Amino acid sequence: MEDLRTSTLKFFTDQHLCYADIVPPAQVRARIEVSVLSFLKILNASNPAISDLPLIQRKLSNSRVNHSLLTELSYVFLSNSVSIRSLMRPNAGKAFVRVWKVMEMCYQILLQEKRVTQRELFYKLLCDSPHLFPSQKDVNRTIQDLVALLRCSRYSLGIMASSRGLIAGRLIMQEPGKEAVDCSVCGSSGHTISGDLSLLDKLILNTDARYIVVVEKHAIFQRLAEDRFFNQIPSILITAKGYPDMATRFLLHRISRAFPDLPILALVDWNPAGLAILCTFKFGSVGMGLESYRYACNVKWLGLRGHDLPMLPDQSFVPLKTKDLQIAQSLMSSKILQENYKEEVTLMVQSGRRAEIEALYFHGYDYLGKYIAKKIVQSDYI
Amino acid sequence: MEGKSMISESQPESAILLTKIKEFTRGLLVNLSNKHSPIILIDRFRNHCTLPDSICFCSSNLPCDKEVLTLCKETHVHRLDVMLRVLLIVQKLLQENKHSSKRDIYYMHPSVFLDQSVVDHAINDICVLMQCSRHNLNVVSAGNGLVMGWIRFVEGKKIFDCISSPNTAHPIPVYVEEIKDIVSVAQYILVVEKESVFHRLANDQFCNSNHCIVISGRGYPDIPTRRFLRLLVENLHIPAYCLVDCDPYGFDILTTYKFGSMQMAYDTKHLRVPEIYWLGAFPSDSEKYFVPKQCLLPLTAEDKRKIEAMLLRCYLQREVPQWRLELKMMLEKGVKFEIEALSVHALSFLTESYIPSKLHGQVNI
Amino acid sequence: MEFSSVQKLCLHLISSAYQRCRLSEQICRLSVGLTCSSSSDPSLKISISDTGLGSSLVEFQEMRFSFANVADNWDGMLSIKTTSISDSEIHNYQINLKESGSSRITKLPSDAKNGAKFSGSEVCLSTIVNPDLLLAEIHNLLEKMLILNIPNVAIQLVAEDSDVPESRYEEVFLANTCEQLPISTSSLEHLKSGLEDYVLKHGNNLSDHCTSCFTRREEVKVGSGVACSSENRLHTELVMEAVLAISNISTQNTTCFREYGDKTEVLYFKDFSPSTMSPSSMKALKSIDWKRYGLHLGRIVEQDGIALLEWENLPTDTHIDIVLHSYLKQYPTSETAKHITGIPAPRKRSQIDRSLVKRAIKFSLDDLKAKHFGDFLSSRALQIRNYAPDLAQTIAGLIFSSSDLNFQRECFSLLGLQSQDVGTEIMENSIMEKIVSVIEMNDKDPDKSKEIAPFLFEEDDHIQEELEVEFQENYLSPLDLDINMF
Amino acid sequence: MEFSSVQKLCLHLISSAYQRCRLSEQICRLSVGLTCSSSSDPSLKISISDTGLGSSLVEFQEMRFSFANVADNWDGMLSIKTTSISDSEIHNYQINLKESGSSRITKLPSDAKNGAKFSGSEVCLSTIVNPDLLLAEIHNLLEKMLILNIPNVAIQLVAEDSDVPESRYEEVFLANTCEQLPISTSSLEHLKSGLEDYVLKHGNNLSDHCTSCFTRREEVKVGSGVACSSENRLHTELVMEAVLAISNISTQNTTCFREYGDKTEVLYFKDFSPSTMSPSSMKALKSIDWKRYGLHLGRIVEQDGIALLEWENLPTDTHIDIVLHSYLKQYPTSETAKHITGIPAPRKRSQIDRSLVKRAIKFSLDDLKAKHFGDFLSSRALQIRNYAPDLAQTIAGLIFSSSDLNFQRECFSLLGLQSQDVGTEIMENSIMEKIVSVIEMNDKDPDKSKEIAPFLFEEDDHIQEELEVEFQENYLSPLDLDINMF
Ligand SMILES: [Mg+2]
Ligand SMILES: [Mg+2]
Repeated sequence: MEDLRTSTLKFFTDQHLCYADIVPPAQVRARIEVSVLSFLKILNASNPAISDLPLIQRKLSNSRVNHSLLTELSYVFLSNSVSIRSLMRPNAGKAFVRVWKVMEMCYQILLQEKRVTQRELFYKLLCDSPHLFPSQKDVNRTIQDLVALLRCSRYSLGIMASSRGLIAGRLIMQEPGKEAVDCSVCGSSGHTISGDLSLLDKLILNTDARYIVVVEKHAIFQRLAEDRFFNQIPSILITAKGYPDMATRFLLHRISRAFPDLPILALVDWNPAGLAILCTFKFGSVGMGLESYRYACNVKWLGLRGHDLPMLPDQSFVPLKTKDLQIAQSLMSSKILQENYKEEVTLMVQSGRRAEIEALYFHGYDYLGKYIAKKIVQSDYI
Repeated sequence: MEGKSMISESQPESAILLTKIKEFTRGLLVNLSNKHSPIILIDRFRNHCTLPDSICFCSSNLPCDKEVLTLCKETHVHRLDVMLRVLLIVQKLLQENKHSSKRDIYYMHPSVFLDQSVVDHAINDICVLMQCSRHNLNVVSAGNGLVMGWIRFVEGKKIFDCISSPNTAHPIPVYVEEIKDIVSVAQYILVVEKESVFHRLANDQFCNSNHCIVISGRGYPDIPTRRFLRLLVENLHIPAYCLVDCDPYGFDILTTYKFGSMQMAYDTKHLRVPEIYWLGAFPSDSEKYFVPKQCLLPLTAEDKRKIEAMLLRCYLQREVPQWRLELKMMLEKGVKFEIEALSVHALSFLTESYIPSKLHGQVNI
Repeated sequence: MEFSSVQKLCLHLISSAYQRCRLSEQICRLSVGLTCSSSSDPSLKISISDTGLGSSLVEFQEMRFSFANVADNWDGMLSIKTTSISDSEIHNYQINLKESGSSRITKLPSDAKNGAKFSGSEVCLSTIVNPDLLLAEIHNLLEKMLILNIPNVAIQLVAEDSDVPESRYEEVFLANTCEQLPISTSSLEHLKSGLEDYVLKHGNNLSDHCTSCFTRREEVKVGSGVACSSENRLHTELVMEAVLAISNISTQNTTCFREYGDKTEVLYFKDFSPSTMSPSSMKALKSIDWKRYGLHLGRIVEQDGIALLEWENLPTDTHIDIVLHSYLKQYPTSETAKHITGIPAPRKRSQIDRSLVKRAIKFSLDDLKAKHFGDFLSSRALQIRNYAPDLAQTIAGLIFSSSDLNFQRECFSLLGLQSQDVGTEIMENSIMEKIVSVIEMNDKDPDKSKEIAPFLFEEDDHIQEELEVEFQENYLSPLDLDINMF
Repeated sequence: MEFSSVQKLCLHLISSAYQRCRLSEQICRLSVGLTCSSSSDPSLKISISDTGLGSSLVEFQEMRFSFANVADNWDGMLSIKTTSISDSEIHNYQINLKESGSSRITKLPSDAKNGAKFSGSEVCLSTIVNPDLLLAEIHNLLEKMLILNIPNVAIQLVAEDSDVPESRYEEVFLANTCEQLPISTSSLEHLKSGLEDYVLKHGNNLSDHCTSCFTRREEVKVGSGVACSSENRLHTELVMEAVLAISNISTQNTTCFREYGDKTEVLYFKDFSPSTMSPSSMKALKSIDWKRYGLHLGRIVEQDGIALLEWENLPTDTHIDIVLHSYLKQYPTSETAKHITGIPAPRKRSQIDRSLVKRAIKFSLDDLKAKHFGDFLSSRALQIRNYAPDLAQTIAGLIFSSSDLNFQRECFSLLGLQSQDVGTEIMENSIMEKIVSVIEMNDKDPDKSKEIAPFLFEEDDHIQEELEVEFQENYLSPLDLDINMF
């Protein structure tokens, strides 16, 4: 216990990057205890004070882009500029107390070895101190604060993360001491990715796949799984049903670390949101805070891309909406986006249209698989 | 259309349907060749009405009405156009033994379909015309449901071995008709409205102490979830209890499980689970279980409107008058609360107190 | 009947002579002669002679000439010779239209017929007018009359300067120069044929049919209709005949043009004479449901006393011609014309006119639509027809994508397609044609299509509403959102 | 100096005599005598005698009496006897204030002092006024003067009707009746003590301290402050002393009341005399940041020439008293008073006043806050302090819910709690007290609290600290549309 504590005293000082890690409950508890002791020490010092809480800023201005030349891996990260929660600052006292309140709740949850949903946490806090937590939003924001303070993931704080992710294909996952799960015999529904990050962390992975295909949409995933696409092209299919959750990104990252030679290829709609989803897998996002960028993966863009459009029927295009244009705008202004991605966005905006992956079905349901296979074989990804 | 099918029961469902589709197509051609406008009659079903007196046949599974589509009205022709396009897709699906989601179908001609609801409507029309269920068309929902507990079954080749870790969530299989070899030692089925409650129970290791099956449809249940639940109830002959939020949406979800939805009324007989009991949360639970005041949220105008509309549903009065009384009480109290509100005193309140007290005290209706 | 110019008087006299010819039901000749002697006499001799029924003095008694407006270029004297088939002599009169009272008519000594059986009249007058202008007006009148296409009247127009031997101008106007209709043909048929000729000559802009625009007479689509007043007292019946012609005018040839461009001149005849249109008929034109035939009437303008219809969606080189002819079925003989009580009062007639015009044109449009299948569809049918390619494509898809060869074969035979080599396109076209024809057929009788109610039973609005609400199957309550997301 | 009534003149004469006593720095007596003889003479004899410095004629030369406003109840004659310590005789004068010019002062024969060393003056006049009203006004003045609490002056007020032996009224006004301050005490201390007495007597509503409200003198919380003008030419310095007293008045006792209720009467002295407040000082009162001390000033009203402050959040039985005293540090002797150039011009003085009032009151508030720890916190600190129970409860909760006994023990020892038997409440209170005290300490010196508080954890040196206002965070980046997804 004692040595844990001394080690955690420095748990953030040696980093240039700031990130929240998955930390075992005992260590999270120790970090909280250190916080309490530190608070009391400063409160009881000869020159007593109420210590400010240094939080890593979750703002774009504090984000940096890392381009690694060697690994082609780029990611967004938060630098260690700090925003402060101070009791003494005007109008900030509430936020300060909230952090402690949530810390207490999480501490108790960790002690009980339970997990809660953010909604449950909200209700508990609403019941306990309604004046501090009038809405779920306040709880969510404070949890982010706590993550930024303790530099551990939400999951480590005992907050339940349900995953929307699915995986299928030539991957065998084995929880130590349990029966192995063969993801190639899981039907069209695939295998659910657990929200239990530590379980994912423990998985023993095995694959003979040559590619990982990240699919934006559940339905496309289902189609490919039903067609057993992964047997035509030895691959692993993964989807987060839209914007990726932590667990899905975590598992993808784990697989890519375990098998660094497998290219990760993304199949997304030809619209700004599709690219944004790809980018979240690829770079992480600032809004996900400190938990985000650690799981950046070198995802390549397989399709749909501008040069695929001629094969799509005219009727499958729909005009861009305002929201699309907004996303396009912010993608264009992003520092991290590579040029050939930006060109695609420009093309979307210029054409004023968008198309969904499903448009490929115009050529029959089996066309999708052929399309991906052809692209993979021709290394047609960017 | 005229000409009912004369297909023997031994044929697989998809072959029967393909024949029906062919007959439909042939019928169209015959009409056209004779220079007659095809006349397509579509039965209309409903699962409830708002007749104050209970002299209605909403529960009889009989159509309440018919729609007639001809080539004489533009809206009809558009509907027919959409229907035929969907039918073409369905025929391909059935022939190739593939499955597709409503969304997939929509995206194949987005500019013609204009909206997902148009496709949904056409799919329903086809089901009514072909006298089949949606899954017979090989149109499946992307499954949203979750299951855990004391059950093991096989879907196609995949084994769903929930028993080996009864507190782990598994997706409810999309191809319910392919489920076989159901093995269960569960004593009851617990249906929870929301995923978060499901995970709460999982986290509390609920199934360790309770031999049951827990199912969540994550909000309004999709078809596979409802069919799966029905399959379990029919096969296992164990009671099913439903735990929903104490708000109008929760109640509506409850009725969807028990009576089916209006949208799928034509197929209600395959989707509803009339045996289901309402476990909670009742409006009266807020006092019984000491839900703190600040967790009781006032009903919005929209909530009240929804409750008032639901109170008129004929099946409530006819089949579950007690549910109706509780719903009325919700309106009278003017507040709603979520399941989570019950857990504010202790995280495992649901597992340790609430559900057991409801089950053993027979406090369910 | 009052005339304000010698020209108008002449036109009236010609028209009267024409009616006498028409009514005789024998082959008749109407000759109009204009003779001047440029060197000796400034006045023009006008003679209008016909071999029709003899004329009665009543015709002339009612004629008035308004002095004030007329230059003193005419003495007001008409010389009239007339005899009817039953008369034994030829009567001679002189009438001074500038006078009134009993002194205006002078009976002159008769000429003997010597037992010859013939009838006819000749009216002569002498006046100082511009012979060229008069000739043009008479020519115009006679050409319009030709539209009526009365088969038993041949008209000869002769003009000459007796002092200049080469000056003689002569033209003969004969009905049906191109198409010989049997004499017994109805007046409507004659009118149709007359309008056809008119259209083929680009509205008399050409002296003969335009061969560059029309290789066959059938290229002009013609529809006709008759409406009769149902009030049939005293055996007089008001008849309205309408003929509509649709034609294409080549824009390449400069001689191919119509005087009023894209607009439709509505030719109007009353009692077998060209006439201006009555306001009631104009209203009738406005109230017709043109859209039922895929036509979009813009506005009706009046120009030179002529009603012109402007269309909104007409293809540029398409032209529509309309002729209307309103007459009493039992046209009174000249003797009784003004005394028959069965002739409706003017006010009444205008009401009747209005409904007759509407009906006659509707009938002619229906006729047109019936004859030219697939054209003149209602806007509604046109919209529905837009779906035909899609429907055909999908149905063909259903057939072609079927794995059941027997089914395919059956479908081919149902469509009357022989071989199985037919490609998708042929199949699609075949189905589309059939769909289109059903749609067109349904459009023919718009009233009938209303018979099929959209719902067999009463529609339940409440249910419909709830259906829409419930369409979002996987509805998430707002509170569920962030939980499920995390 | 012009007077419009005999009463005002009398008050001025008393005040002048008081100043002479004060400046003598010896124990002096000031006697005011009002004598009438109700049976024989309607006039009242007023005599004001003091043992202070001798008076100079200059004092009287500038006095004017405005005739117009005054009833003819006084002849304008003042008799003056005066001698200073160095004089060998007592000077006698007679001044007619109703006259002007050189004739107004008449020097009368002096009295010999016979070598005696004393100083003093006596001014007498005789007038027809209501003795009771005058007595009340003088009484009031003297009581107010008492607030200044000048220790070396004893005042005696005697009134009697020489015809009525029992009518004699006598009162002695002595500074510091309750508390003996050493003579050397600063004038501010005297003022404080004087205000305390004033408050303890419920603003002179009682003749003595209210024992039901105040068992101890310390129950009145008093803060004081001095501000001096920095312009210190010619050794004259403008001084502003301010004293604030906060007291509670029991609402049970009917004798316990304050004349202006909850409002604060600002007692104002100028050059050791009661005075009305200058507008500049009023403005100064308005501009003070009362909220920094948890006070919410409503408005300032003027009533009877007195400035009254209305408070917004004051507890009902709490009363605030303020006294301000503005004077020149080197008060000129009467001889030189008008001629010293160092006295600021009125306009200038008002500006200086304003800043002095502001500073003096601020100092006194700071003093009050410093002496009464935890009171007079700024609104901000009060707000922050509201969080203390929550925070304390949370941290105590964290400690108590821990299963780690070492951790708990360490926490106890940090908090200085000995035994482990301490319950949650004791722990919570201990933490809360400490938190509160930090909050209060930080509030004492608002400028100091801007120093960065220590971080909970040591951080890198190159922290780019960014001050952030709550709720502006959660900026969404393009790639962050998924912020809620996790
Ligand atoms: Mg998309
Ligand atoms: Mg809910």
